[in-house]
Amino acid sequence: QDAEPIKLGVLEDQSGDFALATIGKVHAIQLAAEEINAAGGIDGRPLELVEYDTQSDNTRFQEFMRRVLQRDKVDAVFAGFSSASREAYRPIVNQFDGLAFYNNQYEGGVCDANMIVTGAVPEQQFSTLLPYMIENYGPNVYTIAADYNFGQISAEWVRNIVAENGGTMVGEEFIPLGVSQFSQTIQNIQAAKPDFVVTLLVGTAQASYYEQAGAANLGLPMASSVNVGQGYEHKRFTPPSLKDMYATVNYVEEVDTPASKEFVEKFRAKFPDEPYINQEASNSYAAVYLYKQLVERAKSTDLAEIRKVIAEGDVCVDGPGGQMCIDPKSQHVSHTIHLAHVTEDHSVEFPTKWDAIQPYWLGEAGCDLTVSDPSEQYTPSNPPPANG
Amino acid sequence: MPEPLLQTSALNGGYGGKPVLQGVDIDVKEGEIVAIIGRNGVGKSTLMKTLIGLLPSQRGEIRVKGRQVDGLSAHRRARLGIGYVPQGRDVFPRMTVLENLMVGQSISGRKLDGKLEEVYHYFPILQERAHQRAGTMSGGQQQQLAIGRVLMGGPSLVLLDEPSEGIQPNIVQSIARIMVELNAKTGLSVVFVEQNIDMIRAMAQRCYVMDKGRITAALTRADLDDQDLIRSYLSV
Amino acid sequence: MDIFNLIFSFLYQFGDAFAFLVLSACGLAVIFGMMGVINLAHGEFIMCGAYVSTSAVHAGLPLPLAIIAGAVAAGIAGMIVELVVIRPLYQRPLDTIVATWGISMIVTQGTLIVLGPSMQGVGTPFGSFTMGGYSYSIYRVILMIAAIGTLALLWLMFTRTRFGLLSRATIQVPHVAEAMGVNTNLIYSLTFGLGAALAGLAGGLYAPTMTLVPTMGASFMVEAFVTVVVGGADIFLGTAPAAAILGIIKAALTGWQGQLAGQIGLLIAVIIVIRILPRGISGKILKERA
Amino acid sequence: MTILETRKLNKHFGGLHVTGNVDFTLQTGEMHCLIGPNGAGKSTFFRLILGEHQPDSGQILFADEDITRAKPFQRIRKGISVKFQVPGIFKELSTRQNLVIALQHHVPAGDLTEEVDRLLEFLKLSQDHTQLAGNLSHGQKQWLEIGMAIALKPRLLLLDEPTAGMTPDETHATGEMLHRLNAEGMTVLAVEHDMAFVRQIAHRVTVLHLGKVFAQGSINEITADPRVAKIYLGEVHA
Amino acid sequence: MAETSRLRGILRLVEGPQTLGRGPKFWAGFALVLACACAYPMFADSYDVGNNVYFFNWLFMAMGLSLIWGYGGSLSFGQTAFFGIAGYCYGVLTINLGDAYGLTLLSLVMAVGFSAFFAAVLGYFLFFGRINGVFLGIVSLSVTLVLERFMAQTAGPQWAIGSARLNGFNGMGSMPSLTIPWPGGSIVLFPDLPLYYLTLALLVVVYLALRMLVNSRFGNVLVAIRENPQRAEMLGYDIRKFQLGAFVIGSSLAGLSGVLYTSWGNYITPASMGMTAAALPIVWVAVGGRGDLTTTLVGTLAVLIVFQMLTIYGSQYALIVMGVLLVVTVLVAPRGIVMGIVDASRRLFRRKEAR
Ligand SMILES: Nc1ncnc2c1ncn2[C@@H]1O[C@H](COP(=O)(O)OP(=O)(O)OP(=O)(O)O)[C@@H](O)[C@H]1O
Ligand SMILES: Nc1ncnc2c1ncn2[C@@H]1O[C@H](COP(=O)(O)OP(=O)(O)OP(=O)(O)O)[C@@H](O)[C@H]1O
Ligand SMILES: NC(N)=O
Ligand SMILES: [Mg+2]
Ligand SMILES: [Mg+2]
Repeated sequence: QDAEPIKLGVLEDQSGDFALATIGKVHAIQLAAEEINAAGGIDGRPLELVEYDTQSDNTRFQEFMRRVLQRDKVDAVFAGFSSASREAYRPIVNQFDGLAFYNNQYEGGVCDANMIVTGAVPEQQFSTLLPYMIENYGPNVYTIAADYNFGQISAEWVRNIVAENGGTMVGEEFIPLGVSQFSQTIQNIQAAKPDFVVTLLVGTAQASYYEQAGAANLGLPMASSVNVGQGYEHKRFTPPSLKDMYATVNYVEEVDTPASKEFVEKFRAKFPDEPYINQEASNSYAAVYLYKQLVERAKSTDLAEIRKVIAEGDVCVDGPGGQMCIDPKSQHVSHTIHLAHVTEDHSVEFPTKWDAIQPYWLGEAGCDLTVSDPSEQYTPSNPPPANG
Repeated sequence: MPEPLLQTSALNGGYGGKPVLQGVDIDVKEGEIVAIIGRNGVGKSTLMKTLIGLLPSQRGEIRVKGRQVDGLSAHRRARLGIGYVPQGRDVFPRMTVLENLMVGQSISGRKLDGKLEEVYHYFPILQERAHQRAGTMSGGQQQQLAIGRVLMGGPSLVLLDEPSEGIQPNIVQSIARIMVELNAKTGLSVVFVEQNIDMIRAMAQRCYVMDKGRITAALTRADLDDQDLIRSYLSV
Repeated sequence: MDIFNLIFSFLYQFGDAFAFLVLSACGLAVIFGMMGVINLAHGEFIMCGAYVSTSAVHAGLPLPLAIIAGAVAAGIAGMIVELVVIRPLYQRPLDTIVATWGISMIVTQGTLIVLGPSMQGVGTPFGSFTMGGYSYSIYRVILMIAAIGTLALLWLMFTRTRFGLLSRATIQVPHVAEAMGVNTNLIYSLTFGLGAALAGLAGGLYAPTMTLVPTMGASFMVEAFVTVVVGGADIFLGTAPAAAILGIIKAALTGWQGQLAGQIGLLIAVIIVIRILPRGISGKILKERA
Repeated sequence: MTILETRKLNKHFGGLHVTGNVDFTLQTGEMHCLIGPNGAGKSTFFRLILGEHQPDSGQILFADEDITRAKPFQRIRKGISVKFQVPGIFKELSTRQNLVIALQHHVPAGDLTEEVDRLLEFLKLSQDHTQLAGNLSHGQKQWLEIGMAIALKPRLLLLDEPTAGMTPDETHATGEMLHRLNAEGMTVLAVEHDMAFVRQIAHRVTVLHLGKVFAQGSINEITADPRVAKIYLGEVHA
Repeated sequence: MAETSRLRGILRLVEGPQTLGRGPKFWAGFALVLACACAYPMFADSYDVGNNVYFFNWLFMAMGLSLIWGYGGSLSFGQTAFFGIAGYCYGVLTINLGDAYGLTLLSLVMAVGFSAFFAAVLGYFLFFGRINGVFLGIVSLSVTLVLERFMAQTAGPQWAIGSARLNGFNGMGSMPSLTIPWPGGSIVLFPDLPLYYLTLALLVVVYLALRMLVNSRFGNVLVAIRENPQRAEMLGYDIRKFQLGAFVIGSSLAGLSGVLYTSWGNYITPASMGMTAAALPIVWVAVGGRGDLTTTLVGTLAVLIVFQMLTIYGSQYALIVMGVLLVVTVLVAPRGIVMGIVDASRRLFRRKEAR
């Protein structure tokens, strides 16, 4: 077969601080590509991956985003774990009018026609999680969050949704990235006497919180949009330090559906040493299939053609965690949200799940990529200009 | 005739690619005090450093008590009983005077009883300032410490590089006396580089003259009594 | 809350910060403060101690022994690094920045490749105690005791033993020490090994309380360097008071304004302290005493 | 006319009073030697004059101007320069470069090379002019530092043991050089333990002992003083 | 005749004991390299051109550090502070002022000026406070880390200057690239040909200017201070002023790098001031050979290129190979990689000749 391959750039952190959560994403993309190629490729064209290790370093994203777009001339790029890395490469994607998939749960708000986001966003995770927690544990909430965009914006979402659901914020604390010592924070939480703690901790250093809170016998239920689903803390720390952690995820390897089981099986067959198959691995995997569908329907890898397909509003795939559909206004994706509950022995059970949860906020706030492309990241406190 | 304690033959040495010593032959017998004189920069210090092993010898050989030591590192040679006082004192600046002396003693691995008292007796200032940091001592005080430090190890041969430098005249005299006294009492051998003619005459039994990396003359005790002769060797 | 509990909680927080600063810094105080090697791989020795002690617990060793095993392993690793890389560099200490940076990259990435992105922890032992409505981890009290014990042991070792004497002499004027019969290569190796072992000890002690990842050492680095430098040239006079001052500032600011204030406050405190004492705390003490 | 005067200059380290109420005057054009036992405070006295140490109390006047609070470099610019007891040179720079840095103060760029060559010749360092200063022998370093000090063409030259480690001949040559400079108007204050040298150069001698001026006079008066012999000179010179 | 003597006069300004590389051979080589650099875009695709501009961006900071550290002996561990400040400054100014009328160029000048001002203030605090050695390193590192941590938490909308949001850890984006006003449409300096030539020209100018500086009397004093500050002071130099001067110049160059980088990628982030970012310039300069501008320049460029290549082709082993390279370089080439290679090739050459 001599059909010209479709090239997919893969810029993920295979070393450095984020490697823990992102190596699996690369493997998932490799798995999907292998499957697709085995089944005849995309429209008969084989999928070729162009991979670079971005080393958890923003400047590498800048270097390699230019490289994949200009030198390797890839058709699409799958790139980035941290939001900072995404913001680092976004101007370059825009400059070359490329197409990038950001396959990661994040703080939300990117309204950019050159981006497709397959990760879950706060409205999907908190509108489901917080009412459940308030109902089951009580109205007093304490948030500890990483002190940067993700944490601050997520905390804002928590504040708003807690208020909407009749809860009270009894405390909020922001932790600089890289902090690994939490004695004072634990004491502050005890002083505030919340019913549960929302943990929005990011990076491997901050994960030490769980062990330290456990050792101090804090004993409070926890809720999170980011932990468990990305950094599989329940696998890394000794029970029962994550006891009664509730996380809304669009996927984790424990999800007990046939699709999930099949995915885990295929994944482990190819990568038997994978420590954990996290949410972002699943999103990356599904993203390849989304892209396949887009190209096949557009009969082209041209961005304008692909976006015409997106505008039709019915681009969906069945991912390992459930159905995912692209929202044409924001080019974000709807998800099945699973509530993962970590038990005393750190096994995971799923008390409930919510289907087809939409990434509604950007669209409601005024982002409509079918009309205009501001290429900005918005937040609830910095929404798109009213006139659109 | 006692066997030479220290003997070099056709010794060459220097710094990296730069040769300084060009075939130095000296021998020092047990119980001798030998001076080395010469103008600035002719290689006296280089010779001393090569003898103790801080610089590698490039050719020729060095024997101590008949044993060839060229391959030995400096600390091995020191343990054969050779003490060395470098030019410019080099005390351990951030350690106290007493600690400096203790390092000097540690070479023997055992407590040499009475050594400390002996050194304090020779250099009373060291006792007075036992707990002052050596780096803050005056120049001459440091020089006394450097000599006291080497005596703590009870060496059988000491190499002194300009021991009188920076020392007040009466203490120069007493250092010479001390060396002579130790030589008589314990058979300590001394090789010293010196410019101070009074000190050379007060201490030395023999004398080598160095020039441009070579031994150019060997003076006897009798020659040493002739001040002008020494002067002539030291002049350009 | 009554005043006693308030004081206790502050003391606990202070002790916690103090212990972290001291244990982070001790190994660096020897390797950097004393030997002048700017060791950017300090965090990797800590990581080594943490990984080895954790593995030892997994293999069935009791925790205290495992921690010692971690320290010993880091110490041996340190001696090897000293022999192969550091030894030629004593006369050009600034080049140790590059060499140790390289070592740090090798070790971090090597660990990632060989052992994977993380290691399963062992859990914090000893449980907790309650005081005035707050519960505290007992193990962290043990960390405080360990910090003080380490300082005391180090002080004894360097001022009261022959090794300490010769080690200081060697580092101050190596060629003279050599000429005084000191096997300076051995001393360098042992001293560096000791510094690495202290780093490993910190790693072993904190391993049960932290995420075990190849990059974990990074979270000790800033605190370690800052403490050693604020302490100044004399590590025994400097490290403890430096850790105490910085610990109070950090605990107070963190308690009052949160973690960001604690972090930034620590750094600003460093800038101010050095401006007031340009030779560090021990420089000041020594000048007064001399 | 006095070029340097100290009034009740005090300095202590801990409990040790290194200089105690030192009143000292130096006449313009004088060649003066400061002698005294090890630890008498001679080098410390120099450091006080240079501003390396701040006195606890007292005053320092240079050419009738109070310089007690002036910064070291300001004092140098007023016309003092120094050769330290422990050679202070730029070790990783060539011998030539060491002198260039000292000379470039006064010497215009065009004449610099020539001037340096002359000085090198004078210091007998011409052969070693490309040698790193740190690799010179001890005596050569002393020469180099003296050269840097006189390159500044100071009004007052402070020398702390300038001839330590020099052969008698070289010592003598140094003395002659100082006489020449003195004839050109330079005032010299030297610390020395070499009495032959002191005799050769000093118009007047001050003996410092335990931080105090112990005796003062011509070299003959000083060597004849039995108290000085006892604390300092010993039998040979007495 | 007059021509050649004038040429020699110029050469004397840029040559001297403080710089390696002199004589007609060196300058012929220099001209050749420069000619190759000018011709390069004709043989390279636009990715390579833009990528080289990216490498060039960092060289200013490296040369600045060489001046401060290699020549002046003050190890600043915080050059990225000035990099970051100038980058943010450029971002804030251009987002507010826009890219018309050459305002981006004005912004560049103002941003570099601001970083120079900040360096002057910090440098005054450091050098007039007699802070040196490791203390200087730690204080400068602390400053850059404070800036990083502060900027990292400016995600909220309250952190805005005019219409420019600082945007926290995610970094500030969407500032315009440098733009040259031109009749008939301004030239936007995307990472392509015009920017390549502009950056290259800047590089040559800065390199030659620094060579003049270090071979001047100022440079002589600077190295004297590095070797023995006490002696330098005892020769009548106010060493604090010289240190401050070098610090301000070197830090402005870090600022220039910051602006060029920000304009290049339309992005600046607090991570540019973090621990890793702060250590990198030190590593480049040390590996290149910090004591000389040319070795710093060549060495830094080599390290940047080799490390990028390794990242591209070395997969997960890239970082290990980089680490090994660093260690080996330090051990076998004490004067830096450039002099190491020069020495080695000389030795090889001589051996061949001898045969
Ligand atoms: N570390 C070194 N590297 C290179 N050359 C050196 C080094 N030390 C000394 N030299 C050179 O070796 C020669 C001999 O020096 P050495 O120190 O042995 O002289 P010396 O006879 O002791 O002189 P002095 O009486 O001045 O102490 C001199 O030319 C000196 O420049
Ligand atoms: N920083 C210090 N701390 C404590 N004592 C000091 C300090 N500096 C100098 N001293 C002491 O002050 C005294 C004077 O020292 P100084 O160096 O001035 O003596 P000196 O007259 O130059 O002696 P020398 O002839 O030996 O050079 C000495 O006893 C010395 O130990
Ligand atoms: N996207 C995140 N979690 O930074
Ligand atoms: Mg000598
Ligand atoms: Mg003195």
